[in-house]
Amino acid sequence: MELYTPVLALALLAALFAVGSVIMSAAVGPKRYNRARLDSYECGIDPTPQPVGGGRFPVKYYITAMLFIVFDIEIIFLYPWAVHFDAMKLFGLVEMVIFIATLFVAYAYVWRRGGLEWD
Amino acid sequence: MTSQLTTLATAVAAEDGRLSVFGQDPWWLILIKAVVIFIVLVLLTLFNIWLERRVVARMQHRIGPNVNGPFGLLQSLADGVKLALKEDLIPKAADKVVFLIAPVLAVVPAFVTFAVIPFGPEVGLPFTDRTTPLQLTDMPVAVLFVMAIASIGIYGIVLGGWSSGSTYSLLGGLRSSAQMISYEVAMGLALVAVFLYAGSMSTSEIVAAQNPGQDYWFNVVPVPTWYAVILFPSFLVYVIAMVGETNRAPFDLPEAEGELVGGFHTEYSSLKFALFFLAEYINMATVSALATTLFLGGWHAPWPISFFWEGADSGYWPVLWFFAKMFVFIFFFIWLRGSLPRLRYDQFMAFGWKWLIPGSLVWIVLVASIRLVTLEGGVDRTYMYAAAGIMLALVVLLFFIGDGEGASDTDRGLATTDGEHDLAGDGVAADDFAGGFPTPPMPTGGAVRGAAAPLTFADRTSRTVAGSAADSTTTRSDEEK
Amino acid sequence: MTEFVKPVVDYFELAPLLVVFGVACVGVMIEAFAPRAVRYLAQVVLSLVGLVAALVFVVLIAQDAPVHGKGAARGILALGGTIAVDGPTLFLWGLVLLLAIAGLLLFAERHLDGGVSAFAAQAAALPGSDAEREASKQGLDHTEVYPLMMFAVFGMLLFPAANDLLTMFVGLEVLSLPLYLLSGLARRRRLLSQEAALKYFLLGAFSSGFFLYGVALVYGYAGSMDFVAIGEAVRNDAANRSLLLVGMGLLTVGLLFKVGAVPFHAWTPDVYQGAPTPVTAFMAAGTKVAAFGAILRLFYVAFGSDRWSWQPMMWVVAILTMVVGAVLAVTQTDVKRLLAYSSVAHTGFILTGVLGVQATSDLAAGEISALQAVLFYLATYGFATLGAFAVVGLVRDAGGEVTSLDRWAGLGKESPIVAGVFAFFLLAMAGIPLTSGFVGKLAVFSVALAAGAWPVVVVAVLASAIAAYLYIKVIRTMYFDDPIGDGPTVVYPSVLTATTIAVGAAATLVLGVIPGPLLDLAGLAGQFVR
Amino acid sequence: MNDLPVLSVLIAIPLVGAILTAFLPAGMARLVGLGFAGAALLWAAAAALSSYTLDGGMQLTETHAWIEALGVHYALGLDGLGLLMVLLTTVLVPIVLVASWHEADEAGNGGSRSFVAWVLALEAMSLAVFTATDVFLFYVVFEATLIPAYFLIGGFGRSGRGRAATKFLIYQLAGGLVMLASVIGLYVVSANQGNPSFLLSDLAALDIDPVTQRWLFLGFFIAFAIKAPMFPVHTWLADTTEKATTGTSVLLVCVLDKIGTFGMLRFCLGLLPDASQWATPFVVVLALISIVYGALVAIGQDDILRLIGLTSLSHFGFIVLGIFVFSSQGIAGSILYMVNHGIGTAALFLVAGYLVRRRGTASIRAMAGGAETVAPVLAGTLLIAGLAAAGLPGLSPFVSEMLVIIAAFDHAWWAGAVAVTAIVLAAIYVLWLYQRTMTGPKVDVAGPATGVPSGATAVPSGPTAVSSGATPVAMRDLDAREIGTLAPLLLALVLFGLAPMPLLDVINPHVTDVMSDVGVTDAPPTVTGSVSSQGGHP
Amino acid sequence: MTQYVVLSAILFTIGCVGVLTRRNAIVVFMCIELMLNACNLALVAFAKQHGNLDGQIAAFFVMVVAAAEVVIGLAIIMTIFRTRRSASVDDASLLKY
Repeated sequence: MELYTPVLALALLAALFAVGSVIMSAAVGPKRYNRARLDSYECGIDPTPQPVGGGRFPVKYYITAMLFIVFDIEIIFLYPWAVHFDAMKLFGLVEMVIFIATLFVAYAYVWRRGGLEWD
Repeated sequence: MTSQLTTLATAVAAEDGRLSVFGQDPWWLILIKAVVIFIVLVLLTLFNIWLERRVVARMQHRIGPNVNGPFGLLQSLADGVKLALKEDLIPKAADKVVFLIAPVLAVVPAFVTFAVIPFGPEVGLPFTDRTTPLQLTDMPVAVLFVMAIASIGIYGIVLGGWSSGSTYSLLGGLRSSAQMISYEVAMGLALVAVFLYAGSMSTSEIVAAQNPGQDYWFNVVPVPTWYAVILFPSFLVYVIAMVGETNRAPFDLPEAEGELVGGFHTEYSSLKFALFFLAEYINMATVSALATTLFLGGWHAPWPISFFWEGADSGYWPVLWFFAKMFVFIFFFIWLRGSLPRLRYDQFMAFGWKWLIPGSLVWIVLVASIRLVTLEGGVDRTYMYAAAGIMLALVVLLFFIGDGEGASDTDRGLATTDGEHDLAGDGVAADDFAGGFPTPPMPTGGAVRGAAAPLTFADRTSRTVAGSAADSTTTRSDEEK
Repeated sequence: MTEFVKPVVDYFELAPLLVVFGVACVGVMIEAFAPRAVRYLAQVVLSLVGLVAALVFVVLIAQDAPVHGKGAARGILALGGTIAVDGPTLFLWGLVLLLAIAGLLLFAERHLDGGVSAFAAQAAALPGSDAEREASKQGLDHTEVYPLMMFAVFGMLLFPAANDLLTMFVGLEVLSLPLYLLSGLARRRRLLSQEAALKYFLLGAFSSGFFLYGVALVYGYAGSMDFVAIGEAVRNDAANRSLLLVGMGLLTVGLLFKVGAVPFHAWTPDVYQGAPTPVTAFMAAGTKVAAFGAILRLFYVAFGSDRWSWQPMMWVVAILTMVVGAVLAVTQTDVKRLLAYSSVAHTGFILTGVLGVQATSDLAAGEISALQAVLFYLATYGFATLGAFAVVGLVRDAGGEVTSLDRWAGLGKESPIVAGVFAFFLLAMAGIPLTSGFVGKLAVFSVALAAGAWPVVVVAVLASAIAAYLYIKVIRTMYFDDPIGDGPTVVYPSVLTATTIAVGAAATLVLGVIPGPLLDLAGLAGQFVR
Repeated sequence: MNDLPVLSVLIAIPLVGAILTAFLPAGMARLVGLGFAGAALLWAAAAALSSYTLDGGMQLTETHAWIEALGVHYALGLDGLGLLMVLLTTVLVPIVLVASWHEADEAGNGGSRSFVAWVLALEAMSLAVFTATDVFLFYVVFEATLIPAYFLIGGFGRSGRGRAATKFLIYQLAGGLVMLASVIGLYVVSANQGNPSFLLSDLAALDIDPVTQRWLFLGFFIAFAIKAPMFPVHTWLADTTEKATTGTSVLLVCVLDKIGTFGMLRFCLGLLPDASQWATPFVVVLALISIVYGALVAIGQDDILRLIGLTSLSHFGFIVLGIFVFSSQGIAGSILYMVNHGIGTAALFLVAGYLVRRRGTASIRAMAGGAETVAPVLAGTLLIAGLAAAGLPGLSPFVSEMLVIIAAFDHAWWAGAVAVTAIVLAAIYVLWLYQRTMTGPKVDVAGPATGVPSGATAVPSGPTAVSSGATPVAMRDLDAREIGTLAPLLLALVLFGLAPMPLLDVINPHVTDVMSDVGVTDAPPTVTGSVSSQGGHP
Repeated sequence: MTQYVVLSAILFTIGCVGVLTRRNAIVVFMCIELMLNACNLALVAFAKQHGNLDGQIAAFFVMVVAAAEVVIGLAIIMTIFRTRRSASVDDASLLKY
């Protein structure tokens, strides 16, 4: 555990700094009310109204996120494998090749079905 | 599978012993280290900003900031002060709390990641008899830790973009998060090879693994031991990924001024903006430092210094080498920005997903096989062939896919509903201009958000740009499913 | 650093699993690369071949399953004890694969709905939107369902074979996730279908959460995921039992949800009704078989020596399930819902068999064992259900399938064959002699009674009486009531569905008249390897 | 004994017939069906005469393993009781077929083809029931009889038969399931004693502790009480007989219901004697209630078919009573009663059926009498059959009734006393029925006579009108076919009335077997004086 | 160790209650994920306690499964959402008897 306490210290420090500056910016900066300035910026014309909780956005991002999850999980498995590859030798290699190949199936599917296209 | 992993994990647990030098510091030492790192990072940022402006200016035959302080070194500090005195705006469309938290979320991880970066070897503290490594801390999964913390930073950006309640911010936030995660995958894959060779995920050990008892060809030329050399492809991928990860040019699409004004921090002002700025530059430093650690032998003195001067790797000198190497990367960042145009978003994503990731996957397999061969001189051939065969298959498959993209893909049957997508769809890999470069496709109906009507503002091209990206992606993906 | 021991992978014993999984992956590749025109055929053929091959492997393995250790168990513990390929496993594998083949035929059926399958033309297109109309005009459909189904089958194979909690959990998910998707892909009544998918998914994930926490607690109790080790720990009554009991309870919740036992049955009617009928048929049959296989293994191998703490719970659940299922089924007016509730009731009956376990020493020579009875019942139930749903798929009108019961009135006059077959399946479910259902009921009741669970048996008898009333009501509606208004027409199916129905009916009849061979087979399956 | 599987063949004949007729055109179906029924009758008779010997016990046994895993056997056997039942069945089926030659064709009915097929199926199943010596097999066929019966009731007869059929099936299934519990119970007991089996012979060898015995007994008894309707659970009977065609009713009441009493003898007494004795008082009371209640309700009935149905409730009361008084006389009487009741009630149903078809209504009030002048034969047969039912000396039921009543007196005076009252009541309902339907002013035209006393009361009898399209045939006397169906029955009534000895010869050995099972010993059943005075003993 | 288990139990309960009380499908779903993570915590804690690593490996697999669940679940929820513009589980009420 004590390996992580320094991290905590640093994090605390950083947090203090960040929060402090957020507060400071609120405190120090001048306050001149101006309706236009409080509107969200759209090149000076009236902003189009936003639905509550942000508008809807392209499904594309969702798909990207999905892919990210899949590959990130793969990485989770790759790391320990890599660290101890020397111990597992051939078996490890074969297993991982199979694993990656399996993953490629899904990957190829997504690719062919245009899951990776942005237009 | 299970039992296999069991042994792995036990091994991981067993490693704690090897990091015995860490976690011995008393609280005050920890505090000192933390403060030092903190200050170093802040100063580094200020310096980097200045450096960037100077270098870019020089590349563009300008002078750059030279008024405040010697060589204008204090310019960025002045900017900071100015920002602090700016009015602090919170748009009324914004989600107040999140809007305030977002910058904090962005900054804190940026700082924290530096906790595991080794600046140097174990050194004796002045005025005391205790020795301590020049590194805040280290852990068996240090690099994983870096990745994890770094990805927390993404929250800051997404939430910042979302909470601003403005379309630009939203799309900017989404874009940047999308590209960050995309390139994080590539980066993660690039690291695998390193772990494979180092046999550890702790930064200090990786550094150590890169600098065994150095031996030389003809007693002069060092046998390459840096992973940048022996794992060059990984290094390449990592460098590319790190640029994408930090949203730097040529991958700075989130704040693509032409499309998105300022991207996710469009609505931010004053110090909150400064925080995002800070975070970005610290991330830059972080990835550079990480690159140094993982690929350039960390704090070890580079050849020929190490050849001529034995003491180069002892005492506080290594800090010098470390920062020297780090600034190489930072300069590289600046250089890129100064010289390269910005990519188009689809090209950018396609590059990440269609080349970096599969490429590095194949590379991993390759490396593993090579490693295997080196480990046991004579391996059972048949297995080698099997592995090679599968690997080859993957490669072939990869290129087949790549080609199949341009060729008539049957699935375009879906897209035939409107030929334009057809073009755009195929165009990506085949030729980059089929989509109608540089103007993105016009809106094809479908809602951007909520039940809002299709956007038909003839006079507001910039809106339609932002909108059209949304439109077409929505409708397209609908068809794809 | 501990030395790495290379696990043994018994490729031969695992062949069925590998084949099915491989087929699924290849199926995905087909989706990716094959032109749309050939996909349907390719998928169907591939899946069929794969399933048959797997079945062949199962038979081969069964041919020379070694005697494991001492005693009745035959088979091996593959992959370092994570997967048990023993008699019961093989039996269940065979059963699941058979059901899967029959289900596949239903999936492939394209004759009923004017040349398109029962699956959505484009799942992503909004119901009623232009995109959807466009898609269905082009006659698109989702051939992805075949790989999905294959994955589900893979899960169904893995689930009952899992010999440690982790593998079982993975099997559970692999089995569930594709089904969540599949149940949302109906071509007609898409809102209903999507809703079914949502409910199934949310509740399913919820229950798997329970299961997982149960895994954690039992692991905390026994210090191992392995059933055998857990069994040991339970036998010598290791650490504090509270962990064990709570964990056992949570595991039970997760599993009972999968089999749709009261009080975790809420999803059953909705999903069965909303899902595309082929999926419903496949799911109703396959999931139950797999899940009960898992229940048997978990409770007999891991918790077998602690019968006294779970049997009472099972008593209550079984009684509740039978009564609630039967009573609610009576009130239904929709055929699919009705079958759903009756399947709940059947879950109760099977549970009656499950709790009829006794130590082998208590069994007289040649007396039927609980395992045997449950395996047999699963077989009978699976085929009857599959067939019944297949028949439901035939009764249609312009708007797709007609499932409201009152519109089935007079079906017997209009198309006596179909109505007759359906009636036959219903009689089987009611447990009328000379149908498989009867022998199944007899078997499970007798084991339960032998284990001294006479109250459960009494309730079971009453419940079957109620259920019988229900089925007879349906039969009467079909035969003795006059059709009201424009009755539905019976679409005569292609050979695919016809085969499925025929197989179901044949199995139901044969198992009813000469159940001996199958019962012996189930008996031959012997015990679980420990 | 020849190794020809006599009984299997006996069962197979009608079964094959059923399957065959199901695919034949209607006209042929009838003839073929009749042929098969006749064949079955001949085969049964031949078997009885050739290979059945009068020395008790199971004969003509066949035993084949069916489901080893459950210790189930396909085992058949014939004892005295079974023989009589088989003969009764095989006799009645052809008669029924002939009797309802045209009925099945009437509009709204399933057509004669399916009628014949179902009837034959029913016959096959019933034969199997009477010859099964494996409890599992027994249960299977016991339940299997329900399916043909269900379709016979639901498919043919008067409006509202659907409900009647369902009611019938529910009752029977419920009973069956309760019995299933007991069957399983038997199996488990046998398993616990080391030899899991369903064979009657094995089960009889078990020694079951009293408590278990009582539970098992309860299961069996409830099932059989529903089957042979007894007081609390009889309600399905009247509805069924009212709605179904008379042919169906005959098969139901005269064959199927016998399974109930048959089962009581074979299982309750045979396997669970102690429990049976334990339950005796209870059962006897129920039986008495059935006797009186059935008779009383019968008197009040307006629908003639309902009436007959209820009379047999009373009769079954007698049978059960006889069985549960545990004396040779009683049991012998009961068995005899089963045969006689089969014959007599069949005749009664058939006559009534003919009458109803002529009148176009089953409502006695609507018939408004006056038939005897027009149709003397019909009237005569009705009278004979009715008096038989009432137990007139000289007609066979009298003998059995006497035996039972005497046995009842031996058992307990009050039982006998109550039973005797039934005779009086029976006389009342029979004679009153006759008077109301036959005597009175001549009625020449069909349908409800003009000038019905209180025509308003005729209205409620509307629903009981003959099913759609059956325009009442003109009021004429019985034709040859109808007489042909009745003649053998009436003949039998008279014959066995005068000389019951042949039957008793078959019965007695069986009775001694039963008694030995039960463990009660008394004087071997002597035919009571009244019978011998009929010249029974040569 | 126990405090970790207790914590995980608390988290699990929170998630459970959330599932039962919240109406927004997404939130329900998040609660389910919370439950899964609670399980992970418990698994890892027990792994530490027993000194073997089955628990940690299980945690790995659970992560994978959770990811798969996320992917599929979001897909389903999104379909419904796009159809009826609401993620409330109460609105999904076509299926009743």
